[in-house]
Amino acid sequence: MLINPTEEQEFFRATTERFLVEHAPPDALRRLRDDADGFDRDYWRRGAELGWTSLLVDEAHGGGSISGAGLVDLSLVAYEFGHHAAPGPLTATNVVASALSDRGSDGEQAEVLAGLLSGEAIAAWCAPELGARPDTWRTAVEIERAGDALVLRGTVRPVEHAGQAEHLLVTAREGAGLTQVLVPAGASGIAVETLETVDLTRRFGAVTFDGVRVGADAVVGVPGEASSDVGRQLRRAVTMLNAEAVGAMQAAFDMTVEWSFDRYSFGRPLASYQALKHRFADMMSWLQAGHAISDSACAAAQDDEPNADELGSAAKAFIGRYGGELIQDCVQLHGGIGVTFDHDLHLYLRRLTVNRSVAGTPREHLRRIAGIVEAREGEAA
Amino acid sequence: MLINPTEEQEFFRATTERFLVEHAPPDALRRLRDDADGFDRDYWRRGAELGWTSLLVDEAHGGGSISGAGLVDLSLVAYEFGHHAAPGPLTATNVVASALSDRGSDGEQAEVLAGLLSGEAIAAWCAPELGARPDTWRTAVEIERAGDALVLRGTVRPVEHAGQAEHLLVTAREGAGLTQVLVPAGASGIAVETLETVDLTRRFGAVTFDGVRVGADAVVGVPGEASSDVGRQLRRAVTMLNAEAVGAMQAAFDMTVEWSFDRYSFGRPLASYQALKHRFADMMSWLQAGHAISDSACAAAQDDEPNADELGSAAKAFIGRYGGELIQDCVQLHGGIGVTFDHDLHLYLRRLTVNRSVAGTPREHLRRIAGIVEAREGEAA
Amino acid sequence: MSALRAEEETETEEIEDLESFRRRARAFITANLAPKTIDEMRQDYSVGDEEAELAEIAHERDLQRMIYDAGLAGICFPRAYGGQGLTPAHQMVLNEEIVGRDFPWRIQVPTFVPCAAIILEFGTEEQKQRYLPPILRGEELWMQFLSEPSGGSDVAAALTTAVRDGDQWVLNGSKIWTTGAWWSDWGLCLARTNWDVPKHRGLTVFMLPIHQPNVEVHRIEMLNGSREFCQEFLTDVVVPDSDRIGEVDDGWTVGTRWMFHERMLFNSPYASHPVGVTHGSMDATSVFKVAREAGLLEDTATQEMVGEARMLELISDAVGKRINESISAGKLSDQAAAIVRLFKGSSQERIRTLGFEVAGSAGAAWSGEGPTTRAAINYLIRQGGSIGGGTLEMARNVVAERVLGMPRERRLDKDVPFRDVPRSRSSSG
Amino acid sequence: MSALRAEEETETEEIEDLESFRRRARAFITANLAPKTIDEMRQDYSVGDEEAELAEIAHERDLQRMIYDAGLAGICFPRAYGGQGLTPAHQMVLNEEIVGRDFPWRIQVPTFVPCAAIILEFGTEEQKQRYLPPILRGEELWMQFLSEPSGGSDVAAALTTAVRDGDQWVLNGSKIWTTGAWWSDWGLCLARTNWDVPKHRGLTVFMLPIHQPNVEVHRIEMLNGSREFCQEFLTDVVVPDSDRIGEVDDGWTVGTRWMFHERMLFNSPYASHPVGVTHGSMDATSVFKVAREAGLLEDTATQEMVGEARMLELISDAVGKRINESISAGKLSDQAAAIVRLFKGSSQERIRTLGFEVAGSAGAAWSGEGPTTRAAINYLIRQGGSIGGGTLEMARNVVAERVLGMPRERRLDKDVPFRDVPRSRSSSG
Repeated sequence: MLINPTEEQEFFRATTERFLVEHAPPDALRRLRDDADGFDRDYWRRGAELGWTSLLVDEAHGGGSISGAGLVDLSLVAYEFGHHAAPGPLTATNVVASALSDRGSDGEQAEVLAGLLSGEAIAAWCAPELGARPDTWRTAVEIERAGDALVLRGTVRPVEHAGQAEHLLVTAREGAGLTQVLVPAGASGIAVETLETVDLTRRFGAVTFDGVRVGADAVVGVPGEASSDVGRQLRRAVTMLNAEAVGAMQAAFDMTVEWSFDRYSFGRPLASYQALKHRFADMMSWLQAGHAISDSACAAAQDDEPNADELGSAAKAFIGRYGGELIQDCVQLHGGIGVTFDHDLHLYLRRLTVNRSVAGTPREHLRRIAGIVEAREGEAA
Repeated sequence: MLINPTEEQEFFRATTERFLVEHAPPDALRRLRDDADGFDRDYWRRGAELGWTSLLVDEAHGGGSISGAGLVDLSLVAYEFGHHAAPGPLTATNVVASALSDRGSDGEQAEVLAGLLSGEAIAAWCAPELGARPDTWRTAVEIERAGDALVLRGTVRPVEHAGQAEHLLVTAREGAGLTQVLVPAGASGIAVETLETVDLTRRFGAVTFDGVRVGADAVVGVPGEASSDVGRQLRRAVTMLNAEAVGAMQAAFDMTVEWSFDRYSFGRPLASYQALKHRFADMMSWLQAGHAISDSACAAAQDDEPNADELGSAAKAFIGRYGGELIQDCVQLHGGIGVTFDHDLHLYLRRLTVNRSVAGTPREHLRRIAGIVEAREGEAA
Repeated sequence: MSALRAEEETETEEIEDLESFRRRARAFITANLAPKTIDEMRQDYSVGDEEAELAEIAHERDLQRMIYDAGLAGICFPRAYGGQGLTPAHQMVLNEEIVGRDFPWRIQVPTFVPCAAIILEFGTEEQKQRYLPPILRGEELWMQFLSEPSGGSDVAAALTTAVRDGDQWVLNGSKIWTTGAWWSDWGLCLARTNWDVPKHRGLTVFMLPIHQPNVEVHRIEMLNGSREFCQEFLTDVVVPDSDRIGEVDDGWTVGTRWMFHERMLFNSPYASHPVGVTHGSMDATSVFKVAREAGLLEDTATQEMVGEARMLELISDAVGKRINESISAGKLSDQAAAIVRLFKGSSQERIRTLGFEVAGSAGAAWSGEGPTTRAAINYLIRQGGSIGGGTLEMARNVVAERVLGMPRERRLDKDVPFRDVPRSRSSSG
Repeated sequence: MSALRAEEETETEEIEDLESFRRRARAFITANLAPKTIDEMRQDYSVGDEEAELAEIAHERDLQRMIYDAGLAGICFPRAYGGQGLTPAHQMVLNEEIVGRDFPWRIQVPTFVPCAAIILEFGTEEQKQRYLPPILRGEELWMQFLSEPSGGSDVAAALTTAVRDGDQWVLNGSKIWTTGAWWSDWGLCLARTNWDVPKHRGLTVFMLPIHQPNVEVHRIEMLNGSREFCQEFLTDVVVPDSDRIGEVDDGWTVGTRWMFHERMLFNSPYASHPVGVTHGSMDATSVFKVAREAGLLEDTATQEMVGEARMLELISDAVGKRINESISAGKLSDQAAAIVRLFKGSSQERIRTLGFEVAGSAGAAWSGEGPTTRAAINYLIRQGGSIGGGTLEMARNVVAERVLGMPRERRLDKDVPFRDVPRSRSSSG
């Protein structure tokens, strides 16, 4: 969370905050557990009106940022999403919209982009898994050429909101390289298996492409050369997931600090027990570290700086691990009610837990950092 | 440390304890830092008279246990060694002596064994490294046959007291199997590179065999079939190293508990600060767990029970990791003097640190446990 | 006092020798109790749907009745109250004989221990005559109305109030963390009868039927979907003074023994428990199964995590055994049981974290049942095992203060009228 | 007060503008200070043998004298005392210009900060005239006689006693953790002058020469072999009252500012410090080098450890920056600096542990110099960084109490005559 946002950024953030307080209160989130989609389309459209979908999109395509640094602006929305465990396909829609704005944007893809911007449609990001190096990827989807057409085969999992999205941005292996294509979710040959998850409002699916045919105009970017595009998309996804997770950490921490002042045991507030005070101190250091690395990584990703991948992976790994420990310790300090469904704490634990596990787990990102260090030391040597 | 030792065992332990209190006080240990051998031969001979070298050796060969369970008896000595960070080649000499008692013991090897028993000579155990499975080993030493003679080539490191030992028990690869041979340290073709270590009284070397020739009578056990012998030797070594480490943990813990009662800060003893009390509670649980798993693993190794390898590895990994954390936290609670050479605490940290790293690191033993689980589940499935 | 009489009573008679008892027990068990594996038993502990759970309970009531009719119920309860007037040694024999057999698990705790044990220890002759036989026949199941939303670890800080009204009492307040109160019959309830004396000196214990209009039972959903725990709201619940157990305002004398029996759990001679069956296992092999499902058995980082989980499981068993031995050998005070609690609790946290780490991205979204599913759910409710049955924080206090003898924490609830003791602002949770 | 006068004094004159100052500084530096890399600087900090260290010090004294003659010493010290009477902005320019150059590191801390800063703030006109110029000329190096063996984190609990004897004082006691006292000239010493008032109200600060028969300097060997720290034994050390700084029994007023300047360290405008040079770096790449030496770069478990070390290093930098920004933005109190202390300390512990884990069996016994050697030694002295410069425990207290506003720990040394405050039984260490 920015220390010194501009007035415009602060107004923008506060607007989203007010909106979420009103439209995504904890009880509503608990009810959404039983909702097939996990979010309400009208809610999403109204969010889009607030700017949730346009910040990474070029003005020429109907988008626009608040401060000139769209990803930084978006991180404020993501933070509020985490802070309220809010519903909605924020990450995937923005990643796909930005990809279309960067690379696609002509003809049909322009219409798709317009739909995403308005909130009429949402997109799923069928991303590959991380490889050992920042620029290597693992995907089980293959592309074959059949004349002008491209034929997709393979399965991607887990894909967020695969079952709700109108459009899928798929990364597939084509020969030695990677190609990205935008596929209508309804295209024949696509099967989505619904997965279970710990988050109450997010939905995941395993998407299987069984000989799905698309035209050459479905390609986003340069065929066979999508690797760096994927890297950029991942940096943006990771930035949003991290900001969300830090918002969730902050909410759980604040809730627990307040609890420690209100809750008495043996005639003393919990906050007066040094063993707990020291744990709060550790948690505070993890929380501040989460803010710190999330924002530095965001700034680096905003400008695609050389250290953006390393910082992003450090943030993803740290926030996933220490954020999990932080919220779990908040649960512990709450005692029994902390593990009940009627309490709000688990809403943040669920959000953080899912964010930790998608777009690269902490372990995968740690290995990625090691790869970056090795590459750098290799040059140095 | 046994909860209910027999009277004989308790007398035996107490005798060793008294001896070490008198002959291995902390200041003497600090002085031994500059001693080439790290221990005094006469001290070792007198220890041998107390029974330090004979417990794993068959009575027929001049050995004998206190309770009928020699390894359990020996664990009491090892515990006291750790508890006083005592000098002397306890582990290697006993491992080699037991190997000779089990397998060798005729002709020349009988004389060697007699020398080890009396404390006149000491032996080094040039053990292989752990493989992925309990019965697989990695060694860089190869044996070639040249007529009746065996020719050894390769390097082993680190080998404890390689530079002080009169005899080396070497495990070498012979074709598909492993063969163990007893080699005089003075044999031509043997070079020992002195290594540095963190322990003040133990010495390590890297032993290189450059075409060392020995006769067939140098073989200990069955040529090519030493794998299970090595396993047994490792179990015994691990048992002693664990008992030592637990002794070191106990000494550091007791010293620090006392300190916490004596030391005042802001008018209160450290022991009255809840944050520290809770850390002492955790340390106490690790200490008791160390005692518990060390003793169960020892009992299992005593009778070579089927679960002896798994328990031994669990003990080695746990005591290495948590024992290190325990003593490091003792250092932290002591503050500045805890990291000074004149204080005694580091004597135990050094002992534990070395024990943690030899005969399989925690990481190697954890992988070994995984291998055992996989094998078991494989059968189950 | 009355418990004492019961003892004598049994003394006067001839006690069945252990071997003939074993034969008798074995004959009944082989003939009447179906074989059941430990895993099947564990299943029973996590029954999902209501129907099935109620059927389970009905089944257990029937089993208990059969056991009663066979003269094998309440081994250490005096015959005068429907028990067998036998010794803990006989109970141990029974515990050995029921291994691998169907058995009424649920009604052992808390019905027999601590509830029936408390009634036996503090009940009047009339109370014991009235309440113990139906328990032993499986007709009446009991719950402990002990913890309160406001209380947390501090059970003696009960706010539930009992006001005397002639020869009866009127109770108001709320109790929580009762297991299966919705299918139980009676509650043993700790209530405050005097606010003008220090915390421990104004408590009294009552017995009350759960199924009555003035007791509202609310089932609590836990993060793993379990709904075993309940919260009760007591509104003007009337209890005749004859259903008060122990003296007025002396409830903590009862409470202390209550805690003791609760800690004893399955080690108590008043409950039956198959030898060797441990509850809430660490289940380290599930970490291995997750790794296998993820195809990571050759990944060294994963191997170290699988090994760590198994290591912690093995050591948890070892430390449990050692501490028990140390206590019986008099090397450690029985407060040292908190060391086991602490080590096992922390280890389970770690093992659950390892399982989730190994699951990787499948921990966020998975299909179907299986090890990975359990890994994700277990991570979500990771702290459950470090809270229920006494928090790890309380265990650490006990180890530091009672085992290591370090200075006790300052308490602001001593020697002050309870009404003046600072209390939680919100009494929620 | 007198510090104020110095300020005014500088106000009255015309201040050299930053650009001409930069040109002047750069001209001198390029002409006189040899290029020196950060690694070479770090080397300087761990000089092993005595000869070399003394040569280092002599060299630094010469450098300082050159800087003084060039009119670049004591940028923010008034000209009246040999300084330049310039602003923190000028100091920052100098800090930028000396990057990559040889420079007198050692005498920045503690000679300039906190010692000279304290003399400037609390010294009499005479004291400032006497003591500041020789410091700025590199002629007299200072040490802080602050910590005591008995004191630990509680520096105000000083036992070193000063007894008045006419117009002089007689000091007895022991001080510890002074860096390089054996080659320093003067000590700034906190002593107890009144045992009959509460802890903070009976302290006084004195200045005394280290090289005198009544001060015995003992060098302390640390676990990594370093002998940079010393302990001093003061026996009937006579100090004229004119060398007392601040009022009698009011030493804690000085002490509080002393602590402040000490925390400021290289951020202080009174010391010079090349921009971007961090001290006691995490050195995560050494973990990578150990892994490479062990041939484990392809081992996934090792990769995760290398990644974790680098992760913690990156985040330590980020959290340091963020907390500083938050403090300057007024979002956090300046007590929040303890958060950085806590995070960096814990991270360094972890990184050192990772380095040792990766080293494997080579961590027990190794040959020659190299990353593995350092890994083993760094593990042995792992806690050093979590103790020196304020323990992590104190940092946690500050974060909980001063940043989160949680209730303060109870102190038994308040409002009691210090002689009645319970003290450590053994005052060793």
